[in-house]
Amino acid sequence: MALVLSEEQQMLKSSAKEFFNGNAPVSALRRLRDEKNADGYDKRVWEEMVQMGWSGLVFPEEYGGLQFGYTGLGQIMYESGKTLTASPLMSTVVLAGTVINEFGSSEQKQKYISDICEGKRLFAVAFEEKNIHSPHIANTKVVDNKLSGSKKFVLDGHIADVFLVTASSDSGLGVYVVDAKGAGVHVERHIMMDSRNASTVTFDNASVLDMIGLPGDGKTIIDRSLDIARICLSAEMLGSMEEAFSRTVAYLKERKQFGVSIGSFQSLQHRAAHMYCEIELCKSLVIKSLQAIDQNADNLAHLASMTKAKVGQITELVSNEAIQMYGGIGMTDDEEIGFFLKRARVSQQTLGDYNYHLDKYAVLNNY
Amino acid sequence: MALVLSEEQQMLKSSAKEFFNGNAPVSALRRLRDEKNADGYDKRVWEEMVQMGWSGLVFPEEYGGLQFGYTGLGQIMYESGKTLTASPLMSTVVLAGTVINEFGSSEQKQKYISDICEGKRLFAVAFEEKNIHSPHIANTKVVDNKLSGSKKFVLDGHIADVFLVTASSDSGLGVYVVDAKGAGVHVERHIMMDSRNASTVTFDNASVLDMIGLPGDGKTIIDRSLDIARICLSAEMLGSMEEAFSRTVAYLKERKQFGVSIGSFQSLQHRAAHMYCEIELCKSLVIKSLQAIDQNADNLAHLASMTKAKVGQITELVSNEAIQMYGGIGMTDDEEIGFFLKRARVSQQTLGDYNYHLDKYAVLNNY
Amino acid sequence: MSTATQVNIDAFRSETREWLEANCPQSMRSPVKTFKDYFWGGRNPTFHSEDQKLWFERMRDKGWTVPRWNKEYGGAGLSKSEYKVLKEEMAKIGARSPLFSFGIHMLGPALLGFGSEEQKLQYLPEIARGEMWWCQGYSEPGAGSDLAGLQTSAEDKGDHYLVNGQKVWTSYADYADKIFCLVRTDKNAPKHTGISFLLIDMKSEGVSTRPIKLISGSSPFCETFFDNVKVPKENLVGVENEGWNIAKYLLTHERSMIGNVAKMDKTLDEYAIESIGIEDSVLADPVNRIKTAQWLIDEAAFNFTLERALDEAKAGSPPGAKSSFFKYYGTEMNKRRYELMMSTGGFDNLVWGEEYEDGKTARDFCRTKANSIEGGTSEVQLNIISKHILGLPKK
Amino acid sequence: MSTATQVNIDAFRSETREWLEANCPQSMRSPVKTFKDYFWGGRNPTFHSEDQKLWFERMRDKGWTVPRWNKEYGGAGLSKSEYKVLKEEMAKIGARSPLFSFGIHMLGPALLGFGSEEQKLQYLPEIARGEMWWCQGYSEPGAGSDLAGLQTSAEDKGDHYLVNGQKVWTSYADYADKIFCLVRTDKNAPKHTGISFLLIDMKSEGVSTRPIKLISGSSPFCETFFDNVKVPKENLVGVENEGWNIAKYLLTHERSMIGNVAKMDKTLDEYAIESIGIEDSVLADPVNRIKTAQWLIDEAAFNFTLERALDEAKAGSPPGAKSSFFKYYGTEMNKRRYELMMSTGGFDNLVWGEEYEDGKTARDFCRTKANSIEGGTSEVQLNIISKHILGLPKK
Repeated sequence: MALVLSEEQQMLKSSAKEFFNGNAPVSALRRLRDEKNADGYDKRVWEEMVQMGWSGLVFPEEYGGLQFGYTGLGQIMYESGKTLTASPLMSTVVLAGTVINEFGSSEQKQKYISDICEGKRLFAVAFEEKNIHSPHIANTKVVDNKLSGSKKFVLDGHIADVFLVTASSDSGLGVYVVDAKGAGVHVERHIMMDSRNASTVTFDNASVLDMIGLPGDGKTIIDRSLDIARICLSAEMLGSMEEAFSRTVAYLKERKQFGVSIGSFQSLQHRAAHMYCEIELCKSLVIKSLQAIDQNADNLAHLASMTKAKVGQITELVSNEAIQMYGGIGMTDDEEIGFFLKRARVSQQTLGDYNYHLDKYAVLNNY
Repeated sequence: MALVLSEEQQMLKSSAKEFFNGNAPVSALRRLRDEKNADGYDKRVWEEMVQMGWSGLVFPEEYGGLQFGYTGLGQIMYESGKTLTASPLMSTVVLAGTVINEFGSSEQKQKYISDICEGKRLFAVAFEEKNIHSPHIANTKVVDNKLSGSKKFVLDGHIADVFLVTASSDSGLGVYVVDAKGAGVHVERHIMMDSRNASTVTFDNASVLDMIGLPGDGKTIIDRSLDIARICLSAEMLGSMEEAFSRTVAYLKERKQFGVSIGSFQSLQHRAAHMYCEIELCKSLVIKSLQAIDQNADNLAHLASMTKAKVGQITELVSNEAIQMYGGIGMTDDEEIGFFLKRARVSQQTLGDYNYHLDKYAVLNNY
Repeated sequence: MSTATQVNIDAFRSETREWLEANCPQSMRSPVKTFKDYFWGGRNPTFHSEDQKLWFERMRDKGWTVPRWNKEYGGAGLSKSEYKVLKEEMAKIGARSPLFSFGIHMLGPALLGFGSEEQKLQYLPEIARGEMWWCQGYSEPGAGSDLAGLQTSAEDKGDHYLVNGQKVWTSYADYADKIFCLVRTDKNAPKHTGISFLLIDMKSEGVSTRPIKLISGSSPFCETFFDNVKVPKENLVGVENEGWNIAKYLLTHERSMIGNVAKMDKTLDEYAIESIGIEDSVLADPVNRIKTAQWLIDEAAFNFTLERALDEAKAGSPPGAKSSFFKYYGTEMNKRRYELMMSTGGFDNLVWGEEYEDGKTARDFCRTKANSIEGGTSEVQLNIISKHILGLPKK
Repeated sequence: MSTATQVNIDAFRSETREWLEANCPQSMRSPVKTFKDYFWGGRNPTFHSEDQKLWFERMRDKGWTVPRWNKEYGGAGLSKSEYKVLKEEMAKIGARSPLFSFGIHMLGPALLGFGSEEQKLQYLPEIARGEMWWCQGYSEPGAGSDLAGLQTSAEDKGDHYLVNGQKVWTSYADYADKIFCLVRTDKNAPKHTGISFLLIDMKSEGVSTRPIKLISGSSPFCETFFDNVKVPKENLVGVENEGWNIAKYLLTHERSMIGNVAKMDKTLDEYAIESIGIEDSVLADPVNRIKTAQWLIDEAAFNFTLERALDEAKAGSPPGAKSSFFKYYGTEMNKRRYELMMSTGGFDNLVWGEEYEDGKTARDFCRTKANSIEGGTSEVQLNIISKHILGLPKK
């Protein structure tokens, strides 16, 4: 498959760009932060995204989706990365939606996916328990349909209506559905450095409403769903990286020192040119991986780890160079570039960082 | 202890510098290579080094040595690194001499160390069997005082009169003395990319003449002796690195392109300045580690791995940057800078490379 | 060192140890962490605890806020080796600095080197006694690395200068009592000449400040505005139009201070082991393991290099442009350290609450990004090394 | 692609597959390794094996030494998609190029783009048929990256040019029959003008060569000297004094060729596993493991980028300065690959005997160091990217 967008995908990308620039630029994230917004995202913006069909973009038409594919969703993630837009897209659509759509029964899809498409309920997947990404570890237990345990770093946990929770039973790891407002569920919101939210969620004999797949399917479900989510997150990170880079290049041209534009200094030029090259590699990995989801490629795990590792590495490089090249101005909160640095570190840690995926890639290749 | 040379050490360094520049510059190595010298080193130069007492520099006076310490020997290694001088210094003095002087009986020292001091016999230590540095592995066996097995990468094995060989017996790893010219010993010389020599040595029921320490002492003997040798080798590598760097800086000033000296290009300036900093760190590690040998410091293993790792890493950086900054000229055999590149890769692999020592350092610190 | 001196030093060491043991309150024996752990002095000093006050006053009375300054300037007149002993003994028990002060570390050296005797006697004792909070006014908006391009003017009005312009990155100017400034006293001179070093009271009419909020969330710096501020002529330090020499001297001095890689509560490997854990006797994250080992080797090598530079200085080699090396490498290492800590610390380190403590590592991480910008960017240091140490030509 | 074309292409594919199967000798189906595996053609061609001769002649007769050139120029006139099929089918069985030739890859494109019809008809068929060995004369001693600073002069003597000067890095000039050169035809014009593109017979009086021994031990390059060499005026390609345009065109072309990261017999992880071994299910050298994984990810990403660039070109985006990206990144990756191989291969890779095979990896390693120098240094590529892609200003 050609590594370029189709005309339809290109059109979607353009609308997304226009939408986010118009409705949710970086200044919107600043406002959410400064006014200590209770939701941590702009409900109105999210409603419009739902209306445009983006919450159902990848899901089957029979459940109210557009069946447009992840390559398309990746463009929305990409554009939302450029504007650092906070929305339930990752938690509800990419993470929870993928789990249900890939592994749920048709009844479950009817029940949950159509709600996601219509924007009726928000979801969060609770699968981390350690402080470092470890999606296969679950001390959370299910006994007699009651779930108990504690989950960390539950993205958007504070606004979720429904939790999908990994937990262990005699049959192994499973994925369970729990009402976020139900008894025995305690949610503690943490605002993170990127002004987005993750929660610590404790379950104390919380009722299990439903189960995705069989009790022992958890590892399969989580592995594939996280790989898809890693690729979508990489698309978002690519957007942030490219935006930070193009702002930096613009600043290099504009900013004058010693009587000349600092972009004329060769050492900065070479560092910028090197970044350009690394970003090109990231772009290729992201589109290749997005297409691989849509093509149901059997090397998705490889691609997901390659992509998340490389994109994580270069996001770090680009955000650091951005601050350094902006100089003192970049250190001030008034300037927006710092938001990209902070978002970069959170997205790096989300769903496995560079270290995790470099190691995983080697393991996948048996060395 | 102050991290500076004493006046005596400084004087020794100056004489070494003068000697190597006068008697064994890089062109001498080229000549040895081009005339396919049977020894691989200049016997006359070595005899003069012996006469100056350098072969016995670190050994006790009672065996004919000068008891001047390894910090002094390090200066000779350093200066010989600047001129890339090939000599039995590493194989006979640093490796074999240290093994015997640190772990031999006084009879053995009388017998071997005095020969080393007087330059009567050449020694080589045979301890590698795998293709990658693995000093604790010995499939070579000793049974009934007969030694059998095969050793790789025996530095200067082709000119050695005596081998010190690691071999296993029922008691564990031991270090045995074998006559290089004796029955059952076969030596195959390999000329390496740096125009120095290592041999594959096979022993087929070769007679064991003597043993250093007890039959199970091998690991202790080898660990400490190699750590000392690693530090001495690092001193030599530091010399090569600094020489390659100063030649490169000189070339940057001299070479003109686009009508200006290429040393005026900021990206090259910054890369050169960064190398300067890294070299400063290497210098500090080398002198600290040399002094630690003389002070019998208990963290010698830590220091040896830190030093060999960092010096290996920066030798690689500097030799690569040297070739790149010289440009096409650096690629020609006529220009001497290529000799530094080739020597860098051999010294990198000798006694454990950057990878080996970074890992070992972590292991030493229990992580 | 002669035996006689050695005896004196040993005696000084045991006296010092005893005194510190008796006088340093327990709560003053842990690293400073939050803003409240610092005592800055000033006309209206704020003590955050009784112990802080006690510790400061005791040290002040010994002259140990500025141990090496002469007694008439408020110091204790310690010799180099006595000072070393004091630092070692304080480090041993983890004793905090009793007074944080740009007066001590920046203005002090400038006055000692370039001030008149009157100025020394006027300003140094009040700095030593923590009675005056000084801030620094070098940078200007848009100048950045091009420090000498400064535009704030000081016009000669006979008995006073009339100062107009704007400074930026003035540390705690909103708290400070006075500011030491670089100002332009000759507009027609070439860039590096025509600059003077001037002391200005922040209470003067026409001075105003505006805090700058940083990406770390804190506001240690201000913009400071001068609008027709009258400054007495005796407030000039050194020679008019030759202030650039003082600035250069202080920048080198500052650089060598910044270049130190600060000690932390835990070493990076301890931190990684605690946070990530050991599996099969190695750190469970193999990539982090390698980066941590590399950083610790570099840290040790960097510290040996500091040690070596001191030893070489003692042996008579001038440090020269080496301060640029320390500034560059030390700040880059500190950034690498926090980059590793963000990776090692996992999800907990991403949290960013209302308070400094609630998000400390993330905030400190953000703060480190300024290390390679302030006090001369890494690029400027590399330029200096390339020019002054390697002798590479200007274009 | 329409269905009709698809049918044609499918037919072409099966024909091609059959023909290759029938005509490509078994020994020509493995990667080229030593000098003897290459057939270079020339006036007095040297075949190193009967199979090599057979394979070359069969391919030549099909016009498949230059499949896309028109038939009158010795090619097969294949369409883009046919050519792609041919390459794919050759790759499938590992078929070697039948003819290695700077004539095909460098002079050919220059003549096709800038030559007269007479020149095309004169030179292209003999290139296609492997009857003429061309070498390239661009660089001069002391010029390096400053290619346009060349000094070799061609003086207009009415019916001929009189050429004087010296070229360097002329590949196999000691074997070649002819050389295509950049020469200065106007000494008074600015640097980039006054350059012309000239074809010179190496048998001409006054031409001499001297091989340059490289650090890898081999001598693929020469210095080439021109001492009052008479060159007919019809040997000028394109317009006098406008040769720089041809040079730029060819450099871009060359860059995109060099940028490919060559496939090896073994992937780096296979090589590492074989050489270092697996312990506890991971590579026994944990640092090498990380570097190997990083390299393989970069390799895949780089190859996807090549693929993407082709797809974008098909979709109508011009490649622009991207060839500089491929040249820079591809050559740097190849250097990193060999750096890793030296580390992975251990002691065996350090050996350096008399023959190329005896020390192959070490020699190839040395050779890779030139990758980022020849065809425009990495620094030049970064300059181009910075200027032409990022639009950063010149000083």
